[in-house]
Amino acid sequence: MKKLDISLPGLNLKNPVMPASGCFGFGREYSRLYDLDILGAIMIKAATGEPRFGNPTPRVAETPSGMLNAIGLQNPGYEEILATELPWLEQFNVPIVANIAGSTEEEYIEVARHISKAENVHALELNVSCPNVKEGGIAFGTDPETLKKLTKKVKDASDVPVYVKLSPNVTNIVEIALAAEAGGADGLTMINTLLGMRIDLKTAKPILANRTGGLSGPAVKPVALRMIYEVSQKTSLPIIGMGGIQSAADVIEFFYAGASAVAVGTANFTDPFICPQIIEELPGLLGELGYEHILECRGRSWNNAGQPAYHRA
Amino acid sequence: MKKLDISLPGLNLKNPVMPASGCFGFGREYSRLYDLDILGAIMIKAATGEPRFGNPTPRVAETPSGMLNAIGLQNPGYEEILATELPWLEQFNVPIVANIAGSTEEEYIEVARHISKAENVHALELNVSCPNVKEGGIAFGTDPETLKKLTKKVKDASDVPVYVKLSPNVTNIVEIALAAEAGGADGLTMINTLLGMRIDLKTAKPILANRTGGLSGPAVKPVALRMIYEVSQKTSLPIIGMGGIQSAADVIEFFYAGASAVAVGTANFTDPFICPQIIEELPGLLGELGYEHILECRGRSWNNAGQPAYHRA
Amino acid sequence: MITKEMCKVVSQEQIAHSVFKLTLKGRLSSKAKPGQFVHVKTGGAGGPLLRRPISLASIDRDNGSFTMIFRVSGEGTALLSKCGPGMEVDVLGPLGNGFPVSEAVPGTTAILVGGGIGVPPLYELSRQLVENGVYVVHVLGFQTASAVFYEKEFALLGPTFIATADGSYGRKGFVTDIISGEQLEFDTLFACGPVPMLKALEKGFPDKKAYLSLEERMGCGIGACFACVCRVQDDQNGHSYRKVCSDGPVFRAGEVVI
Amino acid sequence: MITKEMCKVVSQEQIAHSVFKLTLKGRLSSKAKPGQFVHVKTGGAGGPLLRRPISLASIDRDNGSFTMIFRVSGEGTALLSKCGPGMEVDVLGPLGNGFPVSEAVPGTTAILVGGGIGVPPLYELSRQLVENGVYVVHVLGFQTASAVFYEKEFALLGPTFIATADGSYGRKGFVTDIISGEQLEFDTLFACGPVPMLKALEKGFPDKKAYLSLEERMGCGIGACFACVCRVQDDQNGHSYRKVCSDGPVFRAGEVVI
Ligand SMILES: Cc1cc2nc3c(=O)[nH]c(=O)nc-3n(C[C@H](O)[C@H](O)[C@H](O)COP(=O)(O)OP(=O)(O)OC[C@H]3O[C@@H](n4cnc5c(N)ncnc54)[C@H](O)[C@@H]3O)c2cc1C
Ligand SMILES: Cc1cc2nc3c(=O)[nH]c(=O)nc-3n(C[C@H](O)[C@H](O)[C@H](O)COP(=O)(O)OP(=O)(O)OC[C@H]3O[C@@H](n4cnc5c(N)ncnc54)[C@H](O)[C@@H]3O)c2cc1C
Ligand SMILES: Cc1cc2nc3c(=O)[nH]c(=O)nc-3n(C[C@H](O)[C@H](O)[C@H](O)COP(=O)(O)O)c2cc1C
Ligand SMILES: Cc1cc2nc3c(=O)[nH]c(=O)nc-3n(C[C@H](O)[C@H](O)[C@H](O)COP(=O)(O)O)c2cc1C
Ligand code: FES
Ligand code: FES
Repeated sequence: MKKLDISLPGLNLKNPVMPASGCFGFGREYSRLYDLDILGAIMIKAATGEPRFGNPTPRVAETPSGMLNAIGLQNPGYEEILATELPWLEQFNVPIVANIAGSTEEEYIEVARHISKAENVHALELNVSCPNVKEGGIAFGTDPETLKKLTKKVKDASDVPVYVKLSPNVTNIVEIALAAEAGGADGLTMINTLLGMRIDLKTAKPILANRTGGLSGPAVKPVALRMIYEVSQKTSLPIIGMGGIQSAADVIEFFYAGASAVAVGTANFTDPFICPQIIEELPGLLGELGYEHILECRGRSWNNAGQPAYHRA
Repeated sequence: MKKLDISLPGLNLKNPVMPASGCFGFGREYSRLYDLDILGAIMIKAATGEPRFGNPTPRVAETPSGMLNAIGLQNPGYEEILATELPWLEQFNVPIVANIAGSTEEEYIEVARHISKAENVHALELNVSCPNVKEGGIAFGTDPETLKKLTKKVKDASDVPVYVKLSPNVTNIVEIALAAEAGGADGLTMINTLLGMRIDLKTAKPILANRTGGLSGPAVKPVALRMIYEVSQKTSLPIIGMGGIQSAADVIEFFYAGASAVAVGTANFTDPFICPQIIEELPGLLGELGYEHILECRGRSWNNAGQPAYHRA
Repeated sequence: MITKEMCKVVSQEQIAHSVFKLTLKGRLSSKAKPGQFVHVKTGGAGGPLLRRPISLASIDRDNGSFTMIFRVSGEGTALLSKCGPGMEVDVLGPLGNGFPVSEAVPGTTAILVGGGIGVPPLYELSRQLVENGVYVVHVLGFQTASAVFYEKEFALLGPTFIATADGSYGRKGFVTDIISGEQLEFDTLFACGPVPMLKALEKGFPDKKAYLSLEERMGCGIGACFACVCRVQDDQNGHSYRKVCSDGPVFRAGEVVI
Repeated sequence: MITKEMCKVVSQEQIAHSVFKLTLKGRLSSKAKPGQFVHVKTGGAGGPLLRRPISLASIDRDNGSFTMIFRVSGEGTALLSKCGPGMEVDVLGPLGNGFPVSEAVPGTTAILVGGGIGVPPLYELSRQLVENGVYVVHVLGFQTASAVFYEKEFALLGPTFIATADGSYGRKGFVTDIISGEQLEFDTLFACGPVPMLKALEKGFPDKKAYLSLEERMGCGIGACFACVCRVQDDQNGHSYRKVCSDGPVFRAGEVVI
């Protein structure tokens, strides 16, 4: 039954499934629904230097097979997270990936320095791809030089491995990934949300108060897969893949593309029990497909990429 | 009942609805289903200098609320289109927008020069955004300088107004749009497809023979709306909007975002009668919403952008 | 305890223009309180991605069932209106904190003010208040005559006034017009409805004990995603908030910025 | 004429492991030919975006109905298998060019070779050939015993041989093994099934008049999108093609590259 354990920088995962940052808060709510111990890891909500209220509401809107959000990095600030949330999470035998964000390099560094010292924070996720804040956020994730510099500094400040979370809103994702690698990243997480928008038919106004927001959910899955496929062939960094994952089959598709672990975001809203369900179903599906261990799936779409598949009957 | 007529450079449209390039061939097939005269215009399949076979099959794959295609600009070449397809289309009282593509500047220019001379070609659509060909295509649409230069040359070669079709696979869509404007474009059409991918669960291989393909359909609608919203506020060029349009309500949402006309692509496959249906339903829906003419909707999401809409009951 | 349950449809019935009453079997009925809501997956696997928050309109512990009253206002509610007996609906709940029933002292009067599709949660509330020996008065506002529902049901529990915006039924105008026009007296106020109505009530009765049920677009519905936050009125530090889904949807008047 | 029609379900029945037989009312039955297909919207409005191509397995002009036989192999066919009487299915068709029935001369023998889910269109073909006075022989290949369907129906029209890949029913092996093993003689060959089978047939009987029905992933299904093209064998200029949806799905052996 050891089909799912995976070792990544800083993260010894009993299975490769973790809730994505921002879709699971700090775990408290979901802990009332199931035992968080079963999760591979938990990516907690972004931490910033100061507490943030975030954007005005409405902050979410629905789209075909997807949703838009413009939460705006609401969080109580890293000090409060260190004082309250992380200690509370210590009751679970689950590594925490701390998502960090900021408006300035200094803010990133400060948050990284402190939050990486927490006992149960095994890795940082450098959020340079949040499309919903005015300053910083996505700006750090779209220019290779800026990203390389920031990565290096955060890496220096951090006591634990640093994963850089890539924005899909770029012309050349490989270039950005290589910049993160050059900056010393230990891994990549991808993708954050695609910038999108909805407009209300009756009022003619944007549904989100922030006007635009980040698109997530199954709608973006093909974009996520394509980017992971491209990046995994060009860097040696492990990739935690995300974007529209809803099922064990989706997890395997992400591994085929080149991911070494996955995160589940929006699907938690559709079904709050989705993570345990996927974890339960993965071994069986791997077996059906003839794999002994999920790592055999990693990069298989390009590892042995011969002719594409297509047969009748 | 004159609620839908719109005048754009080169295009006097009885209504703002036209099938998108590549999703309607040269009209022959759909002409067997309904009278093409009712369409605002027709955007014909991309024309290149020489005939092209395109990519190996499978060329399409399904995704949540979307599809991937990697046709690879299959077409009989502009000479054949001029000799056969365009004359056949003359029986209809519908302006034709000729989509042109190429691997080199020279090819674009050659196609533009000749195809723009056809009687019923009222505008060109400069396809610098096809993600499915090795050379040219999207490369021309992601670098502002290259695009500006190409636009200028095509504009010089063309006898009719030139619309530049923008790729959504860029970090900064406004920058690209401004480059097209600086190059002398008469209008913009947006968006082309987002690069994506699907992998077959059983074989672990990409479903598309070309591996990656272009994502279209309702899944991309929020991205299209966001880009049109951004671009329409920054350029004075009219925009023909597309990306996931399936209904009269969608058309109005695109107008709200800033479009001056729309194209319908993938939805033709779901329902081959979708264009006539939307055209029939538009006046009624406009009436319900209290508009006399569809132009009142144009840019309304930012024209009078006050507080976003949100009320109970 | 929040549970996710496939709930069998007992009955579905249209009770006003675009308004439906859907009764489901479900274990959550044993623990739900008035003012709480459920998060409903509409349309099955192919349906919309996000769940839809719908209030509990009545709770039948004996039969292990509960009822929602909803207006078809988009894709999700349209799909929900098509469920019939024999079908199952995926329901997450009960969610949020309901109305504080015990804040109304037996023997005193509570006024229940509802607007449009904010009316339903007041029904179970009224039933429980009456059971506790509280006198209830209902003031319900609707757009127009064809939108009115549950007048009789409320009337069985206490005096019930109806206002319609266009005057096609009951009194023309807003619920606040009725309260002042009829000079209604009360000790506690419970309300659910459109924001302008809630604002007017908060402003109109600053000294009363009042509880207002809010609405906000939701993601998770359980407090994890920060989609549904609102500011608190007494915000010392600029970042105090409440989550409508888990801290609300009912707040004491004055607690949050409406 | 191609039409789009909401077709009433007459009946649906499971006839083998994962294989369903669905009969619909539809005007297209009056003009459809064997080997043609329909493009089906599965799952209604919330269902998958693209239509699913399914062959006509039998056409009943008198009753104005037609039958499809399909295997559940993904989301769309799974949704289709859930349609029951009273429901309606959105069908576009008939599409493509069917088998050229008249190419088989009355009094001569036609062999109909099918593999798996390629078997269904051969049934209507066989019926029409028999009606024309053509002798028919059927050679049908399946994966395993539980996948076999319509043996009796075919047997009523002419000699019928079954092969299974695992030998659990009929003869073990491929359809080509049967043709050579039984030394079957014929004048015309019609086939539908997996690519390796079609290739083997094309190679094995280069001198026979043979018609092969192909499959390809489709977008529009009517010839407009260039999703389903295949190359022609005699491609002088490097860009000759046929569209499976509108030029096919049936091609004369040797015409296109399989
Ligand atoms: C706590 C709470 C209790 C509610 N109780 C009821 C009730 O008892 N009866 C009833 O008819 N309605 C109720 N509503 C409103 C109901 O949730 C919306 O009418 C419904 O979500 C609309 O979904 P739709 O798919 O039909 O509309 P769409 O407009 O297609 O929905 C698109 C998205 O917007 C969201 N949305 C749209 N309108 C609202 C709204 N008013 N509030 C919150 N989200 C919205 C949807 O949930 C969905 O995510 C309640 C809302 C909340 C927050
Ligand atoms: C001309 C023609 C006739 C056919 N006739 C029959 C028939 O009579 N009975 C039957 O069971 N099947 C038939 N098929 C195959 C049938 O179309 C597929 O099994 C079906 O599309 C699978 O859909 P799905 O949603 O279940 O699978 P999914 O894998 O979820 O489908 C995903 C996408 O891939 C496409 N796809 C998947 N497999 C195939 C395939 N083999 N051929 C073409 N597209 C595919 C789907 O159409 C859809 O667009 C025919 C195919 C063609 C081209
Ligand atoms: C409501 C919401 C809040 C999010 N907040 C964050 C965040 O704070 N930090 C971050 O890096 N990503 C955030 N994300 C992005 C997700 O972590 C994830 O990258 C994205 O949603 C794609 O995955 P999905 O399709 O499974 O949701 C958020 C997403 C959603 C939907
Ligand atoms: C099968 C297919 C073929 C296409 N071919 C072309 C093309 O030749 N030239 C072009 O500019 N765009 C082409 N497109 C892009 C569409 O014109 C359109 O920009 C895109 O599909 C978004 O619109 P939609 O979501 O309505 O399909 C093609 C799209 C599809 C699905
Ligand atoms: S809806 Fe997610 S926190 Fe309230
Ligand atoms: S499926 Fe569109 S051309 Fe054949």
